[in-house]
Amino acid sequence: MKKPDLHLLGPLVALIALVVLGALLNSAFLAPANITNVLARSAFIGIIAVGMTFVITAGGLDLSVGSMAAFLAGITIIAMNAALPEIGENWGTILIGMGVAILGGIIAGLVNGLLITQARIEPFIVTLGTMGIFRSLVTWLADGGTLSLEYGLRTLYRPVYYGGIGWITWPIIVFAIIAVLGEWTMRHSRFGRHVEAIGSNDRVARYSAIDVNRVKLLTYLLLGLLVGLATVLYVPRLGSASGSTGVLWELEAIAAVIIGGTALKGGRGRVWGTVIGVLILSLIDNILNLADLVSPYLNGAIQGVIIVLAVVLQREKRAADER
Amino acid sequence: MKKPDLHLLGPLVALIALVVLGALLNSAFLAPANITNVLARSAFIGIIAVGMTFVITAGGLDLSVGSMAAFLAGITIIAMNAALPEIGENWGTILIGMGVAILGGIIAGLVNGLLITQARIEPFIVTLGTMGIFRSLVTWLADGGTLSLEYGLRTLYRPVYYGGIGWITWPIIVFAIIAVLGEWTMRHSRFGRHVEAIGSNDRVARYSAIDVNRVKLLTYLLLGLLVGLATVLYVPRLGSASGSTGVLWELEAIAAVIIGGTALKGGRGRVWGTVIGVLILSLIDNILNLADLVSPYLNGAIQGVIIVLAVVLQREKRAADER
Amino acid sequence: MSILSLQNVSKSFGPIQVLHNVDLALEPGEVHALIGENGAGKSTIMKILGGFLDPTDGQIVLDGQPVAFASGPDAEAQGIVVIHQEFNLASDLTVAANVFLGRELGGFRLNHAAMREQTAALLKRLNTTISPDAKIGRLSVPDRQMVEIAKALSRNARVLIMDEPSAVLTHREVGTLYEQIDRLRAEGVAILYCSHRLDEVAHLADRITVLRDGRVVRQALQGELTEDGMATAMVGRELEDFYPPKGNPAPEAALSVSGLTVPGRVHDVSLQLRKGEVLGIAGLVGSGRTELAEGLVGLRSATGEIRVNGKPVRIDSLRDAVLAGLAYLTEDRKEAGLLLEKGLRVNLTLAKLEKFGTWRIDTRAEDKALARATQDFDIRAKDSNMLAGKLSGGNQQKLLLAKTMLPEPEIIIIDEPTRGIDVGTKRQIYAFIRKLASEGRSVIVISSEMTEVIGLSDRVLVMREGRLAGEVEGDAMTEDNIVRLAMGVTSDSGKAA
Amino acid sequence: QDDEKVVIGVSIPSATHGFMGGLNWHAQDTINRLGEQYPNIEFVLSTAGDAAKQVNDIEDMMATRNIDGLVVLPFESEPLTAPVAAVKDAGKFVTVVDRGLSQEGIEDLYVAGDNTAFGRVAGEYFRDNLEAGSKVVVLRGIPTTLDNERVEAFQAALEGSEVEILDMQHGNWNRDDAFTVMQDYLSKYPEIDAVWAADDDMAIGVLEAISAAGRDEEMWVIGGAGMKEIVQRIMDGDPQLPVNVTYPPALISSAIEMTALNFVSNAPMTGRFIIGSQLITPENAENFFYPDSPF
Ligand SMILES: Nc1ncnc2c1ncn2[C@@H]1O[C@H](COP(=O)(O)OP(=O)(O)OP(=O)(O)O)[C@@H](O)[C@H]1O
Ligand SMILES: Nc1ncnc2c1ncn2[C@@H]1O[C@H](COP(=O)(O)OP(=O)(O)OP(=O)(O)O)[C@@H](O)[C@H]1O
Ligand SMILES: [Mg+2]
Ligand SMILES: [Mg+2]
Repeated sequence: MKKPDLHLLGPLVALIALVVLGALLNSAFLAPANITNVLARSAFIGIIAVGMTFVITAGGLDLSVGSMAAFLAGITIIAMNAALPEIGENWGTILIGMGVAILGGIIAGLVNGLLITQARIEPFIVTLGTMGIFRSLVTWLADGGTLSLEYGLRTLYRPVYYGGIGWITWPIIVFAIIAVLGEWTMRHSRFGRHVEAIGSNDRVARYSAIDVNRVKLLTYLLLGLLVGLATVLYVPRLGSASGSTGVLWELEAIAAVIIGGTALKGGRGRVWGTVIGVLILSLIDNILNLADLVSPYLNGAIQGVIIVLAVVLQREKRAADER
Repeated sequence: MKKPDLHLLGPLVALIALVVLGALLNSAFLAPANITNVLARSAFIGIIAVGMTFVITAGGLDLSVGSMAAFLAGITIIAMNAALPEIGENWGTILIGMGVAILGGIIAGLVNGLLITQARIEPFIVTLGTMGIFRSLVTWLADGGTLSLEYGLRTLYRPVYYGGIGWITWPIIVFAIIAVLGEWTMRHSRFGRHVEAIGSNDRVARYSAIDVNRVKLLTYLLLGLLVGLATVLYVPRLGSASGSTGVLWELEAIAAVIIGGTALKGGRGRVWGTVIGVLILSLIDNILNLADLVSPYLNGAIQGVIIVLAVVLQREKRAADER
Repeated sequence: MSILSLQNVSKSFGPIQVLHNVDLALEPGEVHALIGENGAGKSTIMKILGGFLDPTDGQIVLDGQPVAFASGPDAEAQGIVVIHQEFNLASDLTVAANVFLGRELGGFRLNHAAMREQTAALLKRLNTTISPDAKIGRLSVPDRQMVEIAKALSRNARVLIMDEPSAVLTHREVGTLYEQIDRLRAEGVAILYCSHRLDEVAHLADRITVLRDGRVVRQALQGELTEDGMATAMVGRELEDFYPPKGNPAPEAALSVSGLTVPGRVHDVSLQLRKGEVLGIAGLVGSGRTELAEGLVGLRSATGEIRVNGKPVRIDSLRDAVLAGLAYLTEDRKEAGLLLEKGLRVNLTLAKLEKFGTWRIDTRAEDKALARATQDFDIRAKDSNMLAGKLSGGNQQKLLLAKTMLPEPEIIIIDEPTRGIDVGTKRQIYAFIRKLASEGRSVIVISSEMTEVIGLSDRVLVMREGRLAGEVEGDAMTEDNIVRLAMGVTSDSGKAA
Repeated sequence: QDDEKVVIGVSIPSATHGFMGGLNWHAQDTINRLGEQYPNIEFVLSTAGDAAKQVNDIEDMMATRNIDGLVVLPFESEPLTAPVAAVKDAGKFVTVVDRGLSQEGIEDLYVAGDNTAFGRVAGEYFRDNLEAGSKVVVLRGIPTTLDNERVEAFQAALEGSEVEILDMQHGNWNRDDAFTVMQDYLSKYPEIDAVWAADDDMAIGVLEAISAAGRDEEMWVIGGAGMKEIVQRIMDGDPQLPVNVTYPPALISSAIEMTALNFVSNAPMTGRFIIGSQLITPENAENFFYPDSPF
């Protein structure tokens, strides 16, 4: 709080550099409409990445979030379509859908968490497994195609993504709230302390009367819940889900967390950093679309270079630590 | 050497269970032709996974191997096609191609390794970046399409994948040699010892006069070299490379390593385990093709379940390890 | 002529100066003891001599030539070997692999047999039964220390620097250590030895340097300083009675344990701890004292009946134990005690965060608690924002004590309470423990320091091979009796062991 | 009828986007139907996420399932050519669907859509229905040869007209990616008259982005492949979706059916069947509407 944290400063500088770059490349970049777009699009990955920050800080990992989001979107749509004839085209049906997404997320997180803490399997393997399972299930539910929300419901539900308070749409508001709550929880709550302690050295945590398994389980639950919440915001956007929904979101979420200065090995969580990481990733895409570059085939390469550069900025600190 | 290592036993049991399952499902499973197929196609991921075992054991990670393989396959093909008019349709041209693949692999590994050890950036970020870069480059080189080896060269080169000594084709032989050398290096060489020491505790390694950066760099170099070698075997199989070559190989290679009992956090390397892990993953695919299952959409789910089950088998030991 | 010396060396970490113009010379064939309070700068001096730190000012002189070591390994290449205060072992590797790490035997192929053999020989010389193939991660703390010593011995040092090698060892192993030191001294090795056990210093040292607040305050030859003299020189004032007077435990039992068994480690142990009592538990390394304590507080799965204040309680986890009013201070402070990469405040309150707010952790209250603990336990931290890992070893131990005491437990089990703590502070800690008892709390002290168990406890239990071997009380609490019980010899004739 | 079992292997890419999903559905649907109709034909279906996996699948069919015929939709042409040729050399009946092998004359039967026509028909519609000086943006698919063919044909059709292509980015045949790309197009270009989304999945994402920006009136969108929701809207006369270009996923059904017939009837089923791309207009849309297909 007193001195600037270099781990946060690095990504922040990268973010600012990107904003400046974007503004120079295209004047439309700073237009409110574009800013709204970028922020609202960041919300899904952002909300998930906040949850991922807790999982990684506690020394875990979750590769299943992208597939989980697709699966949750699938069952949410099925549930709403099924409830439609009974309940009708009203908010009741939509609330049922939201309930299914959130509850489903919690259960999915519980499954990951229990396999990791109770069956004691490496998080990488558990979530690699559930990643395949969720992805398959949604493809199967959709019969290889796309699950679509009934047209009337979609119209009713749409404002949850597109509406809001002026320029500030609901996804942005929800993301902001989750980020603030996440940062608060990591910094000021017992849970956050315990998460950092476990990631730092889980034996010390155990010897400090912390219920390590419970806290770890809670991180996966929390992440599941947040994936559910992201789904609640995702479904009204296109009103559909398929086997290709949420592909590679896990990689993006993890990358955002690490770009933000959270250590992959755990013990040091930076929720603000994660938010910055998410924005950096979204901005790269946005800037590449707005600018006219050599060849769109090279987008991925430019993206890669910028990601690496963004992290170079926080390297000095680490170098000095060493001896 | 004396007592059975449960970390190896677990995956081994899973492997045997899969073989039994396969034999029960289809009598052709144990036919030499099928065994040759499964082993030969395991070779690419297998060779890469052996290298990955060293990287992970030293506490690193490499997400770029799949894209790197695609990129190397691309430049290999370009090089051979370019050399064709000069040198002609003979083994000289093919040797040039092989040289390009191997040298390219070493250079690619060097780039990853230098960024990680010299610029001190998290391996996850560096290789996520280079993953995007290599993938983009091959797409760009292929102009969004496919790079193909000239027909005549392909015919000449084909036996490198399909030929061999009786049933035992070259990829199997090379994979076996790499596995044996890898296991030997991990167990009996200074390099292997140092890799384990660094992954276990790099401060201790530094205090023991081990050049930590050099050893880490070497693990990435080795992995790059092995990706190059895998490419040498891959090109004659399909004779082409495109933006979709080698997608998700990195995940498969890492999964094989971890299924095999190597710890993701480093310090404990099991090359035999990795070989078993690779075979488990290949067998799952093969078995899914042997029988008619509910729905091909669910393949991923079955795969996920089996991967998790395979690792449950080595869990008991870990529980006892705790202290 | 001295082999290695410091001339006018100063050292600062950032703005904080921890060494001031230190002069120190090591002679071949001599044991040079370095003593001082916790945080006086002993480890810092040793790290500078061993090439692990650069002096901010002044010179290191080797064989009459000024040198600047590039790194620890660089100094080691010149025959200067350091046993650090904290372990330097890779826990995933075996004992033999650690001993030869960085200097493996064999050509192209490692010569496993030779390394195993030589390691076994070294360990045998140290009278331990550790297997060369054991993984370090599975060894107990004292065993790890023995491996460290074996590793240092294997390096054929000209200068051997030992930072509190005996702190985590018991009586018997300390004896072996002395033998090795005597042998090396006879071979002409220069030894720098740091310890808080002043009897040990009096016994071993040919020359003593006393450090206070980073300055050399006294240099003396053997015999010039008594133990009391050393303590006075270190602390800068006279120390009064070392052990506080014994207490007067109430008759009722605060804790009673019957038939406690930790599979494979502790067998059928029953004991009673009275209110206001300080109960010592003695025994050799590996006798299962730590396992007993860990089984009792739910850190290991154990069977048996536990009653607190007469009421039976079920303890399946440390949390249950804490709820029942028990607390346990671990002997493994680096790996189970403190988060070395976190600050002092976070460490202090980790086990009792509930105390600092229901929802939001009140960092101000935490800071206050830290300030109090710093005072109560005399934690010498130059900067309260520093990481726990940057504290000196003894001050880490004090922080751990403070952390364990924060929940104000009724029953406290302390495993090796004064490991690495200087004499002055030891006295404070003893007084503190006694104060707890006089307030009606009960304390179990597990200690490998015989005088400590005797001086502090109202009663001593002795463990051997996972069982209670006996109990001594009052005048029977003598070193002789305890050692005999610990070794399993009943008559004087068996003392030869 | 002889009792001898006939095994037909069907190897197709997995359902990673809408069109392939539809194709998967049609393949399974056809297999189920024919399985009942011809009890002595057994089908083996496998789906692959990349070319190497598809080659594995075909190897497995040969080694363990003893197939008599193979219906294959190559993930990519080049890498599948040699393995499919090996199947042919083993004396099996080979049907290639949609993406031709890189060498002529391997397959017995070839059933395909026409990627060039797909791009050309769309391009021609743009040329004929836009005024000179109109501005168009394009969303491309996953970088592949067939995407290149489509885009080149589209560009060729526009050549000489005064229609300007402002931008071409990859939407990867994915709704979300298309949504993102279109949002950014809308930020970048104040004036857009029409969008070629090249695929109905992408069209859905594009339409959402346009309506969120409130620019529905300004431009129309042409997708492709005839997804049922889109065809429905064309039937309803949605001004934003004037037409669509077919590339029916049902072509796999024809291929499987003809292959089966080759074994059960005496008529040899060989040759090339190119199913051209047609323009779906509000007038003929009913003929292209399959309410049961997931696509
Ligand atoms: N890396 C560091 N950064 C900041 N301060 C440090 C660092 N290392 C040591 N110190 C400080 O230097 C002082 C001397 O520490 P040192 O470890 O030398 O003490 P010591 O005499 O060995 O004490 P002990 O008997 O407790 O081991 C302490 O105040 C310690 O906190
Ligand atoms: N997880 C483990 N696996 C294998 N052996 C173990 C394990 N934990 C402890 N041991 C062994 O059990 C024995 C008891 O160790 P421990 O140090 O806890 O006993 P102790 O009586 O408390 O001795 P001290 O307090 O002096 O260290 C030691 O020989 C140790 O090596
Ligand atoms: Mg010290
Ligand atoms: Mg102990």
